[in-house]
Amino acid sequence: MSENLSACMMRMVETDYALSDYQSDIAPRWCVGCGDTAILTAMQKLCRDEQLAPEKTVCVSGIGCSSRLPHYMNAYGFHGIHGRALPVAEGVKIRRPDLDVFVTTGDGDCTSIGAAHWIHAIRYNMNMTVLLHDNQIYGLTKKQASPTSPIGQKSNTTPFGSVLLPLNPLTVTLGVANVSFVAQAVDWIPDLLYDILKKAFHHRGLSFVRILQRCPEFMQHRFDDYVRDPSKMRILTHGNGLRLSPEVSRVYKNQETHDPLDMGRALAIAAIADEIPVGILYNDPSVPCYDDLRAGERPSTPALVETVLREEFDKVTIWPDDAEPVAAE
Amino acid sequence: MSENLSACMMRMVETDYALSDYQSDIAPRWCVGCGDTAILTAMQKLCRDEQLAPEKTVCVSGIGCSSRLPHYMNAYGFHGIHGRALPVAEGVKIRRPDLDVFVTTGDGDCTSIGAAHWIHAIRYNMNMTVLLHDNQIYGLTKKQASPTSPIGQKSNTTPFGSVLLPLNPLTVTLGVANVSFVAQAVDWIPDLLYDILKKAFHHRGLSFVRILQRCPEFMQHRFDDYVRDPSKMRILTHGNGLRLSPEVSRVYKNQETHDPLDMGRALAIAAIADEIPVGILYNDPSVPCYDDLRAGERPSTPALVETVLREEFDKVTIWPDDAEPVAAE
Amino acid sequence: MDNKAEQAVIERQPSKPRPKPAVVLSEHIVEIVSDSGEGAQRCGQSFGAIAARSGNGIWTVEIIPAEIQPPHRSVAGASGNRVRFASGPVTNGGNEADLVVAFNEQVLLSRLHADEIKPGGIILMESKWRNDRNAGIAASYAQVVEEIRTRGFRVYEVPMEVECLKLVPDPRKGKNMFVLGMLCGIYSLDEGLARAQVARIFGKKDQKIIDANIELLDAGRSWAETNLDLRFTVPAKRATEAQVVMNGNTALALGVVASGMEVCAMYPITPATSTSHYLSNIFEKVGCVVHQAEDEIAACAFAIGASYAGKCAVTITSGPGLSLKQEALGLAVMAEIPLVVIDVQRGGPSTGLPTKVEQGDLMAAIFGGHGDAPKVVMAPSTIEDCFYSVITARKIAETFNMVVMLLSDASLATAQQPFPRPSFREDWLAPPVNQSPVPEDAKPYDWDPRTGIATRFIPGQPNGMHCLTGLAHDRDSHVAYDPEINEEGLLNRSRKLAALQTTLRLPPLCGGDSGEMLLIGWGSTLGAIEEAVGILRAQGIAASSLHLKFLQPMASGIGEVMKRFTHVMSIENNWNDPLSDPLITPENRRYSSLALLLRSRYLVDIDCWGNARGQPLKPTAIVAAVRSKLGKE
Amino acid sequence: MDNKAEQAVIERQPSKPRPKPAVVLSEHIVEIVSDSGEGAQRCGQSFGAIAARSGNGIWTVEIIPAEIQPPHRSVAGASGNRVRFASGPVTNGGNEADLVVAFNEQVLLSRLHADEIKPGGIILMESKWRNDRNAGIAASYAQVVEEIRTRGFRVYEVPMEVECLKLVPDPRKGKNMFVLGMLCGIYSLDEGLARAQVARIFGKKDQKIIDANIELLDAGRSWAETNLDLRFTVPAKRATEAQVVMNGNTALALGVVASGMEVCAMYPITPATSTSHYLSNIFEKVGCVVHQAEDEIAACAFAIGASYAGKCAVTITSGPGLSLKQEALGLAVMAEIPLVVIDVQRGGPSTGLPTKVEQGDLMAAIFGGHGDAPKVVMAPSTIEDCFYSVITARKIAETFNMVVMLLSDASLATAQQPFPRPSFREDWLAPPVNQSPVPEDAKPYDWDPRTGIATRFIPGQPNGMHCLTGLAHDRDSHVAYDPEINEEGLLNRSRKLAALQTTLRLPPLCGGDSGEMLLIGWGSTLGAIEEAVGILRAQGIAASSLHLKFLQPMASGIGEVMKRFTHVMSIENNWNDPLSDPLITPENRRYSSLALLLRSRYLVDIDCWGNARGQPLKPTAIVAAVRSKLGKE
Ligand SMILES: Cc1ncc(C[n+]2csc(CCOP(=O)(O)OP(=O)(O)O)c2C)c(N)n1
Ligand SMILES: Cc1ncc(C[n+]2csc(CCOP(=O)(O)OP(=O)(O)O)c2C)c(N)n1
Ligand code: SF4
Ligand code: SF4
Ligand SMILES: [Mg+2]
Ligand SMILES: [Mg+2]
Repeated sequence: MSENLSACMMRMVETDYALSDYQSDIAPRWCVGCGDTAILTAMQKLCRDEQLAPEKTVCVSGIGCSSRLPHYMNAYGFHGIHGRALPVAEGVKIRRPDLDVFVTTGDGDCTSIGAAHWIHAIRYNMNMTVLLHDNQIYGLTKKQASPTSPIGQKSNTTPFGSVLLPLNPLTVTLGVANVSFVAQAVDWIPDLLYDILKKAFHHRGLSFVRILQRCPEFMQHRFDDYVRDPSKMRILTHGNGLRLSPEVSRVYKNQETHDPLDMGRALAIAAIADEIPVGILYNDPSVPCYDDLRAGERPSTPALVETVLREEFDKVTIWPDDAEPVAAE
Repeated sequence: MSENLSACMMRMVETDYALSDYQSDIAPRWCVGCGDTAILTAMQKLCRDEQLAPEKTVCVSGIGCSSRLPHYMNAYGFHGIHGRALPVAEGVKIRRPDLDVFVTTGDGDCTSIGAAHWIHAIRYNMNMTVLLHDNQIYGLTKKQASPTSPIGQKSNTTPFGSVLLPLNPLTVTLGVANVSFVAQAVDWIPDLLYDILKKAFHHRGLSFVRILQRCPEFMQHRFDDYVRDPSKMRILTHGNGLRLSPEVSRVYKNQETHDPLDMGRALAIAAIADEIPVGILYNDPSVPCYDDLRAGERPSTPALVETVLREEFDKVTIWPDDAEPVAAE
Repeated sequence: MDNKAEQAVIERQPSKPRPKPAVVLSEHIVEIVSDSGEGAQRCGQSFGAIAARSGNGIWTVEIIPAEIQPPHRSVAGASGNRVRFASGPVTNGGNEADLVVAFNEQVLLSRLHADEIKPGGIILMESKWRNDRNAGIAASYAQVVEEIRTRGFRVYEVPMEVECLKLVPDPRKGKNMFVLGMLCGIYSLDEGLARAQVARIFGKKDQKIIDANIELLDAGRSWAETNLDLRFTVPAKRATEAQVVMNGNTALALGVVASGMEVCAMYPITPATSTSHYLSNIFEKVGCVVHQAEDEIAACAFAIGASYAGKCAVTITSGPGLSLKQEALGLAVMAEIPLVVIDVQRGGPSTGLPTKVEQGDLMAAIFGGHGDAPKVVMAPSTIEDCFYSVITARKIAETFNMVVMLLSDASLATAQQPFPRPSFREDWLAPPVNQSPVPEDAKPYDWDPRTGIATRFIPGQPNGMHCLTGLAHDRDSHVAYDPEINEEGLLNRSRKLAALQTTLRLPPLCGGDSGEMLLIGWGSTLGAIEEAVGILRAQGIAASSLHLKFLQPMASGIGEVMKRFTHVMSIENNWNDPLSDPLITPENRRYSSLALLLRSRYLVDIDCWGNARGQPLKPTAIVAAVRSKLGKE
Repeated sequence: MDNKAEQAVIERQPSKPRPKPAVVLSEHIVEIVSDSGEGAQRCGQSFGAIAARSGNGIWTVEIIPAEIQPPHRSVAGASGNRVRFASGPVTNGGNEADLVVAFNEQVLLSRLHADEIKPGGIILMESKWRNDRNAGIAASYAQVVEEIRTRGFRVYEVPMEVECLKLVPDPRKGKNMFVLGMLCGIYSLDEGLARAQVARIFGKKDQKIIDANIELLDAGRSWAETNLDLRFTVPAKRATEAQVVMNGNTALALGVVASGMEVCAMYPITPATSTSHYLSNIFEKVGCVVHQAEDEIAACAFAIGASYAGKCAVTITSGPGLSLKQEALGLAVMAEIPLVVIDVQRGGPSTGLPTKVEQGDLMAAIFGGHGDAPKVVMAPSTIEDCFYSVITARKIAETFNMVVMLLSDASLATAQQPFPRPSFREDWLAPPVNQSPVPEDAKPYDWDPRTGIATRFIPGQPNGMHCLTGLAHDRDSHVAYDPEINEEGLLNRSRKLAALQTTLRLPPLCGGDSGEMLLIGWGSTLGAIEEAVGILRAQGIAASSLHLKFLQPMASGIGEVMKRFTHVMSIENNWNDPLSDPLITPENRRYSSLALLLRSRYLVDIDCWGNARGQPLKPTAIVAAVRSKLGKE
């Protein structure tokens, strides 16, 4: 602990990044009141508090309002194509353990076009922090229903209301083998959002954080009831999970002590329909990470390449004198 | 009941299809001992017993050994492209409620390249029967690990053994909103396979049946322990679910009475690792089907089209005399 | 629309004396630009509608901000409309604007930067910024006004909000109606029509709102008549037939309905999506379904499934979606499943310019899939064409069991233009799904040895059971790897294109039958090219143009036409390497798509001109390119 | 390999008297075909290896059954190997086979149907079927033998199993070694080398197995020497340099290792996958990783991510996978991320002919994505080329920050050919990832105004922070929709192709510098085309050939070369419409891919010949096509 602290102190002394060091020179282009802003702020605070070197931080996204986030971070950003943020992030990480990788993805980006990658990213459990900005609508393309849209949601493609129950990203994620960290946050409780992101960041493996995000442009009033009535938020606490500040605890009295290793209860919490659970649903730090498993014993060097090529060529070489060299030449 | 029976009798009298009526003129090209054969047989028996008109039966598949099944059925077959069997089947069904649609898909086809479609097919809950031939390997392309391959599985792409825990198709499926029918069968207990398929067929909605399927070519001995030792199979029974014949009951003594509406227990059963649960894990007949919800109130007719076009044109018409007709002309 | 409200408005029409005589113009281009959300779009659309109802030819172009929620007062945030209206028909957005109304100086700058305003043109500016409390804003405004005056524009400062405040508490909201009134005054448009239009806009709201907006409208008109020395009239002639006014995406959606297709499977993407939006509103009424799939691949597969089951289907997308569908399209080609694919092109590559126009997908439409996958590729070139092309596409798809791609683009998507109101014909629709028994000895791929066409069997048809496959297959649809069988399949699939080709007729030339310069184009550039031809001919240059509707196969006779011209040049809204670049040589130059195709087919040294700047091509730019090519700059 | 075992074998070599003198041949083509699982593949490969080790030039071709588990004794199930071996180097699989060993008459029929056996050729048949208990089988066998005798083939019936039964209990298992011995006897191949080969095959098994197989080998040889009047020798000359023998997919895999790429992301697909299989076995040893992704799109995105992070990556696929990757490839083009894409082409469209050759993906490689997405496209034409091309591709990708597509095919994939053993050079490898600080004022897209190349910033480089995007962007990588900025990006991305183009040299012609006929090809057809040129020239026809390695951009000078020939024709293993078809006219004909590209670029009336029959083109077929074109049939 004290060792960690001093290491941390050293880094702080060395670099001492301020919040503004994580703000790019582009002003965010989100609508007034958009929940993405709070998420961006929480991320920047996290980077500052963790004193992450901007050049070692990579934010990967797909396409959508939320996926614009990397443009507003002073870090390496990869604003890719719709639905493919996760495989890109996996590629970034696979041979660059030195980089901290964040993934920002929308509900359409992640659970619709990107659904296969989402399932498999959970299973790979690579070391990265995934933020699902779930505004339950397609924002950027101007209001089409997403898989997480509430039933009856009117939109441009469902003018008479969407007909299906919404997909629950939490229950699906919890059903995937190797799932190691699943949490839920909301954009309108910034303290908890921050705390959850921090836990997610410190988790080794893929931390999946679904963030209920307000979209005043297309989903006005969607979360008003919850914003107004703190008792509709069920806060999950635990010694190994979130620990609430007295202020938060005072406002959000609907609390449940939940052991993040209890998968059964996590599934039950994930399925709660009338309240919004906030906190860490599941956290198993023992699940192995694909990037560790595939790290390889040794780094690639020219000498290694030469040796392996020689070995392989040896197997198929016809030597001029038919005297195959027994040992390496 | 008796009405049903007499309707059924009538159909039998009218058509009276024999097993051979569901066999195409192409001899199956699977390896000796391949579990796909048992699945084909069960399907053909089901068709015979249900006296399905071959011309009203459509078998849709993707690509893989298992996906060859439609070629061997005397029915309409759609052997499409890798991973896309489900959306094709949805398209077939959306305006053809008169067709019985079966989907045959492999573990790679369904849970790897097709994973997004799988998740969403469960959510759409369209009226069709989905058979996941899970041999835990890529058969057709000659032995690459699939998402469901056991950990440590050696294959051509994992020569040192696969490193991840296998994906469990059952837990993922159960986590998807609108899931309505989930069962597991094994190719080596044909009676149960048949019974489960029958239940699946009679379920209104998407019935998802994962079938553990032996691939002697590339996964020799994978299920030997289970085939040899019936006690390793946990058979799920229930008044509303499977009812076992005395013969089956005698051999498979490891039974559990499981209410298919109990999602919590279904999830727990799905997660069992040391035994193979066989039977209906979940069955909620009340979940609405997308094809019903989108059926439309009336069929498309030329008159309807004409009316709607007129209405739409009326909104944007500039009449020569500026006298917009108030009623239809 | 509430007809009662509209009626009431027309009755209340006061009988003011007509203002002094106006300058008569044959056409004018008006732009209204504001921040996103200030209503310039609606103002422009309404102005266009009033002009159209007056009997003017119109073409409206949306000015779309690049961002969802761009910052206020930003160059990137300019939102609005261009209205080109004329005495005769209008076929494109034209050249630079003659008159611009700008709600702030930043959005004006966006139009200036893009060279969209005619030198010496008229600019009407909201003047409130001059006294803005924020000194920076006030200075910026003053500086821009100063600068554009110096550059020779005729600037009028209009106290829009000040005037509106006299009537409504929130002037930002009513401003656009004030401007509409102002424009109606300037262009002498009929007051009754203008008020009826306002009533139409707010038809669903209560009468108070309508009244308030009509007051604003009237105020704008009076203000203009009192304070501006601008009085124009663009004489109009009411069409003798009923006309409909809509944009290209609406026309496509109505075309889908009219074609008798029953299933549309899509995934949202700009600029295609508004077609599906429109369709979603009406398709269920005719018993049909718009399915928003989980992604473009699923959408394509879904449409294929529906079409396989006898309900010909359409999938609608834009560039990135087209790329994703390539594999599934190959299946439809191989298995010979009819399918209509609408691609509303946008700027590429990758995510590119989502809201901007480009004709960048022609090669991907023809050559995008692996292996030999012949598809029919057509392109509508007017709004009317968007409507009818879908009907044709469905017919070709089902006659030839082929994939038919329809290439529209972001320009057609949002442009509005009147065209004769179509009158419904039952033969537009697909026949009912064939469920009759298949003859005993028939085969699912009984390719006609001449045309390559086979009669497909549809699920439900007794005796027709077979297994369709994307693998090489014989006439029984059995998987087969024999060289002959593979070749037979390839030949028959390719033959169908040739069979269709023999039925195509070359569109008539615009201009003369021979001459100095032949321009060849396709798709949305029709109007601009033909207008350029007109200008060139007026300038004494023997230019003509040929506009292709079918890009694959192409009607025969193009070679013959080309021979009659000294020069041939394709005009396309897509990329070509500039020969002016030091590294670009005639040998390594990358040509525009159609130019490449025609060069290969006819071995004629066809040049190409055009660009991929996210904007429609302008007639004058085409004229300049032709003159430069002919050395007559 | 167990060297001890091999040693032992060589010592036990008996010194029999040499058989009577053999007919000297310059080359022969031998095929061994059996049911899948009967070992003909191994027999053929071993025969090829022995010939190669003797110093013969060889080219082996796998005969792959169409189905995973085809029925026994079926035409579709023929599995085996063709070995073409010669005194000099061999560059392709050649024409018809001179000698075929068939394990049953059905697999023989498959070769006869495909016209793969020379008229009058030698056929060695397993004779056991003549007396099969199943009368149908016996009759079928007798009938086929009768028929082929009548057709003039020289048929020898060989009691293979009967002879093997004398030595082993399960003759089906040992038969292939018996046949190998027989062939070594017929072709006078060295006994020692043959035995060493057997020892090599079974090196990991115990000595008993090796001994048993050597007995079978010897038995085969004796049987042939005693019972057959066939004695040939194809004189061999041992190479003076070390040679390696491998197939194209192995060469690609070793090329990936040698290129210094550290990440290969793939999804299994035939015929590409065996490259990844080979790589999976060795890549971890050099600290690298093969990632089997959930699908092709993820594989491509994963490779893009890795490459973005500084570890240049490769993604390997075949046709359907290429189609799926199109959207992601567009992103790499737009964002200028280096990427190597290997496409091992197979028969298309759709699932098509998964195991068979076709050069069907050239157009999709060049034009597949929406919008203007310039990529480099190259094609290896020999096994050796497969190895070195990957190294070149990686270098180009990283020098130009471009996508480089490498088009191999199913023919190269499984063909084996010796080539000089490469000696490792450190400069093949990628330099270490640059992590040095970026200069303060540098921009992530600081396009060089001449070449279009920018120095990219890699995560970890201080000061280099920026957000990469697939949207149109300026030099700062900021999203921008201005016409100028979009044009600037398009120009610079296109310029890079021109810059690369200026560095390319045209490969030397094969044949003469001018003449009657110039053949132009690309990829795996090199050997067949050059052989055809040799034959034509020997026949007095002034034919030459040019074989392109770079398909986009193309080296300059092709036009100059073409001018020196009366006729130009592309030879491609892909589809073109036959002019003989009643509906096909010169105007609607669909040309082979390279022909289309060259016609467009050079406006020369280039004809094309070739087909998409799932088989490599044969030299004699090319000869015939040329003669026909010249009216010299
Ligand atoms: C391949 C592809 N398909 C579709 C689109 C259009 N598109 C852009 S963002 C988006 C969905 C946005 O919704 P979501 O992911 O929920 O993000 P949000 O905007 O709500 O943050 C879509 C469909 C695209 N850019 N690329
Ligand atoms: C787009 C595409 N990618 C890859 C392939 C190659 N491929 C064919 S089947 C298959 C996987 C087969 O495994 P599975 O789905 O488990 O079916 P099985 O053969 O085991 O029944 C693959 C990768 C393909 N045909 N198309
Ligand atoms: S549309 Fe919604 S999600 Fe997008 S920026 Fe606006 S508020 Fe945010
Ligand atoms: S490879 Fe496996 S799955 Fe495929 S046919 Fe053979 S046994 Fe069945
Ligand atoms: Mg969203
Ligand atoms: Mg499988």
